Amino acid sequence: MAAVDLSTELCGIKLRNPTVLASGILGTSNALLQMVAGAGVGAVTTKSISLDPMPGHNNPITVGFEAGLLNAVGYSNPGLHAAIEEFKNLEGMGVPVIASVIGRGVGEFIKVVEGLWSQGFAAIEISLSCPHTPGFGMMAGQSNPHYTRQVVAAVRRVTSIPIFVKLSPETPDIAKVAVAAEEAGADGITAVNTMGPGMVINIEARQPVLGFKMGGVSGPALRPIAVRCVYEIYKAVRIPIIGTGGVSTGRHAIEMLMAGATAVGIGTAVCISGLDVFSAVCREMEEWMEANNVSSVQELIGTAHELYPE
Amino acid sequence: MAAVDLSTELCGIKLRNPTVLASGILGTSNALLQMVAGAGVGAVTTKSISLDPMPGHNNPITVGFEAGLLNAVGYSNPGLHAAIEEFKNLEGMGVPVIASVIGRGVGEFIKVVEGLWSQGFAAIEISLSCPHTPGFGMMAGQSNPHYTRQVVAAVRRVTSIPIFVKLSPETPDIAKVAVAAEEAGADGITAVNTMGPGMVINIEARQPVLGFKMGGVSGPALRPIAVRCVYEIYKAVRIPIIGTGGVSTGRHAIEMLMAGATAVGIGTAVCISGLDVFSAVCREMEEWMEANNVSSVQELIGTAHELYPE
Amino acid sequence: MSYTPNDSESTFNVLQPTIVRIDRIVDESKTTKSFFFNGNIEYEPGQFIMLWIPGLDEKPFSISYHGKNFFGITAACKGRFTRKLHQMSVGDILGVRGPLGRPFTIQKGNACLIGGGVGMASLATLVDRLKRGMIIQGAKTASDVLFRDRTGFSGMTVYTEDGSAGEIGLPTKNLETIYKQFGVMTLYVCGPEPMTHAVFEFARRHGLPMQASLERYMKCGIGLCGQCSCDGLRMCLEGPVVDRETLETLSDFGRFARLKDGRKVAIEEYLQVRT
Amino acid sequence: MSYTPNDSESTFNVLQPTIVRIDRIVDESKTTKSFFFNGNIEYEPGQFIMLWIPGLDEKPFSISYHGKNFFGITAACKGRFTRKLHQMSVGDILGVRGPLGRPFTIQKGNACLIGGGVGMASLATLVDRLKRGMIIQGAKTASDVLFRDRTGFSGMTVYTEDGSAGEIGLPTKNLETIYKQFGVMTLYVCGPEPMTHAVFEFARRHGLPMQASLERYMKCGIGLCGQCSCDGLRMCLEGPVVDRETLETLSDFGRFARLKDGRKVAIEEYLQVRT
Ligand SMILES: Cc1cc2nc3c(=O)[nH]c(=O)nc-3n(C[C@H](O)[C@H](O)[C@H](O)COP(=O)(O)OP(=O)(O)OC[C@H]3O[C@@H](n4cnc5c(N)ncnc54)[C@H](O)[C@@H]3O)c2cc1C
Ligand SMILES: Cc1cc2nc3c(=O)[nH]c(=O)nc-3n(C[C@H](O)[C@H](O)[C@H](O)COP(=O)(O)OP(=O)(O)OC[C@H]3O[C@@H](n4cnc5c(N)ncnc54)[C@H](O)[C@@H]3O)c2cc1C
Ligand SMILES: Cc1cc2nc3c(=O)[nH]c(=O)nc-3n(C[C@H](O)[C@H](O)[C@H](O)COP(=O)(O)O)c2cc1C
Ligand SMILES: Cc1cc2nc3c(=O)[nH]c(=O)nc-3n(C[C@H](O)[C@H](O)[C@H](O)COP(=O)(O)O)c2cc1C
Ligand code: FES
Ligand code: FES
Repeated sequence: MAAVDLSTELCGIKLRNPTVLASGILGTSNALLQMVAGAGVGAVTTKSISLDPMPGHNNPITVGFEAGLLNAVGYSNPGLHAAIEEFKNLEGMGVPVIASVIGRGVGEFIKVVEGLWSQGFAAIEISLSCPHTPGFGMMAGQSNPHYTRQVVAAVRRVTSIPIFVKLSPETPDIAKVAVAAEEAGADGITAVNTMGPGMVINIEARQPVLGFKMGGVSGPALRPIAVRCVYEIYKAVRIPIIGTGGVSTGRHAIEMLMAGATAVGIGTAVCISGLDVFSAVCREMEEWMEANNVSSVQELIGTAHELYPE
Repeated sequence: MAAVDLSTELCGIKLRNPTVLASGILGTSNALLQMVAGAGVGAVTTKSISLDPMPGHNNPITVGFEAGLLNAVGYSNPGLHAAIEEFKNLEGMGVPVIASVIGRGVGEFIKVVEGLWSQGFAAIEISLSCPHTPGFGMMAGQSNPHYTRQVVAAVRRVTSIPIFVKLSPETPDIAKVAVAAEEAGADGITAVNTMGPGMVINIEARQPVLGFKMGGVSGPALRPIAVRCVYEIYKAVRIPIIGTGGVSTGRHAIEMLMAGATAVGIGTAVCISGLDVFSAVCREMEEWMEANNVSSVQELIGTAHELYPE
Repeated sequence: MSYTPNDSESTFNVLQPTIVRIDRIVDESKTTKSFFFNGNIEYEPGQFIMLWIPGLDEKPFSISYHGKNFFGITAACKGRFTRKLHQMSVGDILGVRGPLGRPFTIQKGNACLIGGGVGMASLATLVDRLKRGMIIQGAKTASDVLFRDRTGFSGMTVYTEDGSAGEIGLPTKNLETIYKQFGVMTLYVCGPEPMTHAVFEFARRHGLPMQASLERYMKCGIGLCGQCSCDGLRMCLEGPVVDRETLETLSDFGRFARLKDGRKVAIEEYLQVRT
Repeated sequence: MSYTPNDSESTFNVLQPTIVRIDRIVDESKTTKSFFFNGNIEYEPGQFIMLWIPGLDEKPFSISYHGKNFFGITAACKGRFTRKLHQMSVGDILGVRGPLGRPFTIQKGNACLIGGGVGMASLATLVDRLKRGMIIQGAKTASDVLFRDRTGFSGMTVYTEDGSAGEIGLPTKNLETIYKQFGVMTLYVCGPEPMTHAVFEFARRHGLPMQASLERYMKCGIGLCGQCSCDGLRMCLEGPVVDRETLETLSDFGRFARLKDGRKVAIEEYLQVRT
């Protein structure tokens, strides 16, 4: 059969394959994004950018457990001004670059997006969903339909590039938030951020390991939750979804696509399996697609919603 | 040093060790509970009992993934009348038996508790937290402070035995619900039920595996979330907690105790490791306690809340 | 047991269905078909698999044909699930979870295999394995008889309720005579529970070793939900094959079984319920 | 890498701290102490560990003593973390995550080890391993000199800024002379980045092989957060030891480093910041 076509399209953004580097993993500098681009990813996302520099939480910021990873980075980032300096010449990257943006309020979101969007980013990702940083995301109640509508509408007015909204798996009715985002003008949804928070206690020390005591859970533990979120969002909206959470193999990526994702975010697996994870996932997808007579990614998206056998 | 004392006490109920069979695992008959009692558990919980018989969801009702298990049993149970017939002579069990109770509304909870409580149960566990059964738990919005207060107050009036309230890890502010339960007269908290729901799609079939498509996530994936919930509840209430979620080793049990649990529920591990899991967990706890000069379970409860180094 | 890595489609496991394609369909009798699949499943006679029709349901079946790179099941058409199964065609897909449960323990000496109805399916691979012993099949009518031309079954004695094939009557009819002729033998039994119970009483009378496969309503199949319990035993884990000593301790045996909702009803009622 | 089973307290891994008890504390100099622990950690010279003071913070340190069932670190007292560490006593507990990062690759032929300040700690196990080569240490004053009496260090040349011990000046002072005398040698370097940069320029001038350990602010230590980047390399994963060829490609080397919040500042500013 003809070669398999892994390319996909996110609201007009062409991706050579559906893998996307998730925000917060390696996305601190142009040079690191470049390295990931070289490893065969379809698109990359920057570490979330806030108006002011944030030192983040004290170490440890990550801790592993038998089924995944906890992190409480605390959105450490050098702030808008430094980000403008850092993320330049994005065309040279060879893959689309998505800017992840956070804010303590609508005003901050607007300022950061105003400052950033014309740097050459392919899209803005508005993260409303971190579970472990006071003032932001879940800890500020940002992941609800009302707030989502407000932020997206406001940001919509200051940029003409596509807007993605990144949601938390802890949102009680995630599809409603996605609908609010779509109605307010978002071009896509990223689902999901880390879940929890969770906690790992070292029993010899009798202390939570993370500097912030609790942190968002990512990796294998998160995967079925992320798949269900994507499935529910796909039923509710028409805009594309970047399905993110626990993906580390081609089979996982295909599962996300079948649930309704148009592209697949990968974060934690970059650390556990190394940068090769992107090309490995693509190779495994190709192999499966060839064996199952599927010639393009388009033929997979949302297929788990069709009733079987007829 | 002297032998380690594993016994613990849940609002007056004496347990020979802190392990408790979680609800919904094997708890369908007296004979099965007896078998678990024989395996060395500290206390057992029945499968949740509703007023009317419930067939539950179609198969598959469980599906494993790389980091745990999903289930969508759908609260299948023979109903109150059959339960009264089934659960008799509980004194002969040798360990305390907790009756798990569910209802579609306060009225149903009252009827079931009225019918059951004097059968010889050590306590009633009110489950407000299943994520995959329409009309019950999360799908009926039962896991919030207001509803919790109502149900507990109502049930409190019809029984004199201890009442535990079982909470969902998906509850946005779980400590608040625990406080509501305590204020309304609950004697303890069971934390947590399964999380999610999650979904596993079989990509060759392009279909969700579970009969109900989605199901609650238990096992390793849930563990850090459960530990965090127990930690937060312990800070907020004075009643004891049965810490449940992903426990399969003595170290896990000790972590739960340090987070604030007085006893430790075990469910999924019974299937993965077999019935020996209860005695294995106890043996591993003893070994650790001896090596670390801890002579009783009491010395462990809540210790992760104390500041280190001083 | 460990959690399933969802990373392979080709290894069978108990926590997640593995997809197989129907390779061949054979009509075994008027109401019974065999379905063949490619794949290498480790299976011992007496164990079972959970068969998934995606989007519909998942039900327990014995493996009735077992080779190095193929296996087959033999299903009677009873209700919603098996009706759908009987409508399926070569090339259609199904999910398989297993192998599950405890198999027959093969004993030395004389063997007597007694199957009733589609219970014969469970004994078929045991016939292949044993290559010895007496085979007795009970069926309703001639058109229900299974495996008559199958290799290794040439010596099979058939009993039908209406006498349309073999001898008229139940397959337990001549057990005393057989015992007088052959003496001590191990009884391997799978069929409707009243039949199994009759064999059990015969075996107990003579102190004969016996192993029987009991059918209970299966859900998880991995010992978790407690649905399949017969007294304190889970038929998906400590069964479905149990020996005579165990049968003696089971007060439910021959008398009660649990419906899908867990209600314990008389075995006759259980066998009539359609889901 | 695979996820950590939280099931053992005795195996060191990179995802979760393993608790060790302080076994012995040795004053190495006025401002520097070594802390010894029981435990068998697989460690190659040049790698590092993350040391956790429960409830406080976690910071990177080299292993400066390494045996079959013990290891030690040598820490200067700088800020909040190392102050607390210096106050700790025998019997107190700490967490260890590691080993992390890329070690020195041992080359054949002449070797020259150049350490500045507590950078000497990272070279110490390399000295143990190489059992050959020249050792050069740079220190502020006589009371800062490390490992003077340690086995294997007898031939060490010391330079102090004030001349209170050894020769006055920087440890890079006589490199040209040494090169004229000994010819080709591999340079192993760990110290303040300006010193490392000076050695690098010398090495480049003469085309000498060189390996240097670079310090960057470490958070996750496992290549996830991107905090420790020096250009496109993560110093926790592709470093901290890099060779001369790599140094040549790093525009940040000797010039910029990232603060805890990720802001890129001049290396001099970075070295002054207290957290
Ligand atoms: C260990 C075991 C091995 C089996 N092997 C075979 C076999 O090789 N060939 C074969 O034809 N049948 C076998 N069965 C029976 C088979 O599972 C049922 O025939 C099938 O489930 C009927 O489904 P249905 O929807 O067509 O009929 P339904 O109308 O749902 O039920 C008909 C009858 O099948 C039984 N049944 C239904 N669902 C289940 C279930 N989930 N678990 C157990 N029993 C159920 C009940 O007795 C019921 O009365 C086996 C059963 C068990 C427990
Ligand atoms: C690979 C590596 C190996 C090291 N080995 C040793 C060693 O063997 N002995 C030793 O004494 N020191 C070593 N250090 C430096 C050590 O990590 C710092 O001295 C220590 O973190 C200071 O913490 P503080 O709170 O006491 O001081 P602070 O006031 O926090 O900081 C003092 C200086 O230490 C450095 N620093 C602080 N936090 C970190 C961090 N998280 N990651 C990296 N650098 C940091 C910065 O340069 C800072 O300017 C090493 C650093 C790295 C990167
Ligand atoms: C160390 C780490 C840092 C993260 N930082 C961010 C962040 O800054 N912004 C954000 O939107 N998500 C952040 N995330 C969430 C990831 O982008 C991703 O949504 C999540 O980890 C699930 O995907 P995974 O299981 O593939 O890691 C972070 C995750 C990790 C593990
Ligand atoms: C198959 C299965 C059935 C369950 N049924 C119930 C139930 O009926 N009532 C209830 O309160 N919890 C039920 N639970 C939740 C468990 O009691 C427990 O809270 C949860 O599984 C987390 O613990 P674990 O990780 O040790 O399994 C069920 C869990 C499983 C896996
Ligand atoms: S079918 Fe669930 S325990 Fe046997
Ligand atoms: S410290 Fe996080 S990538 Fe190096």
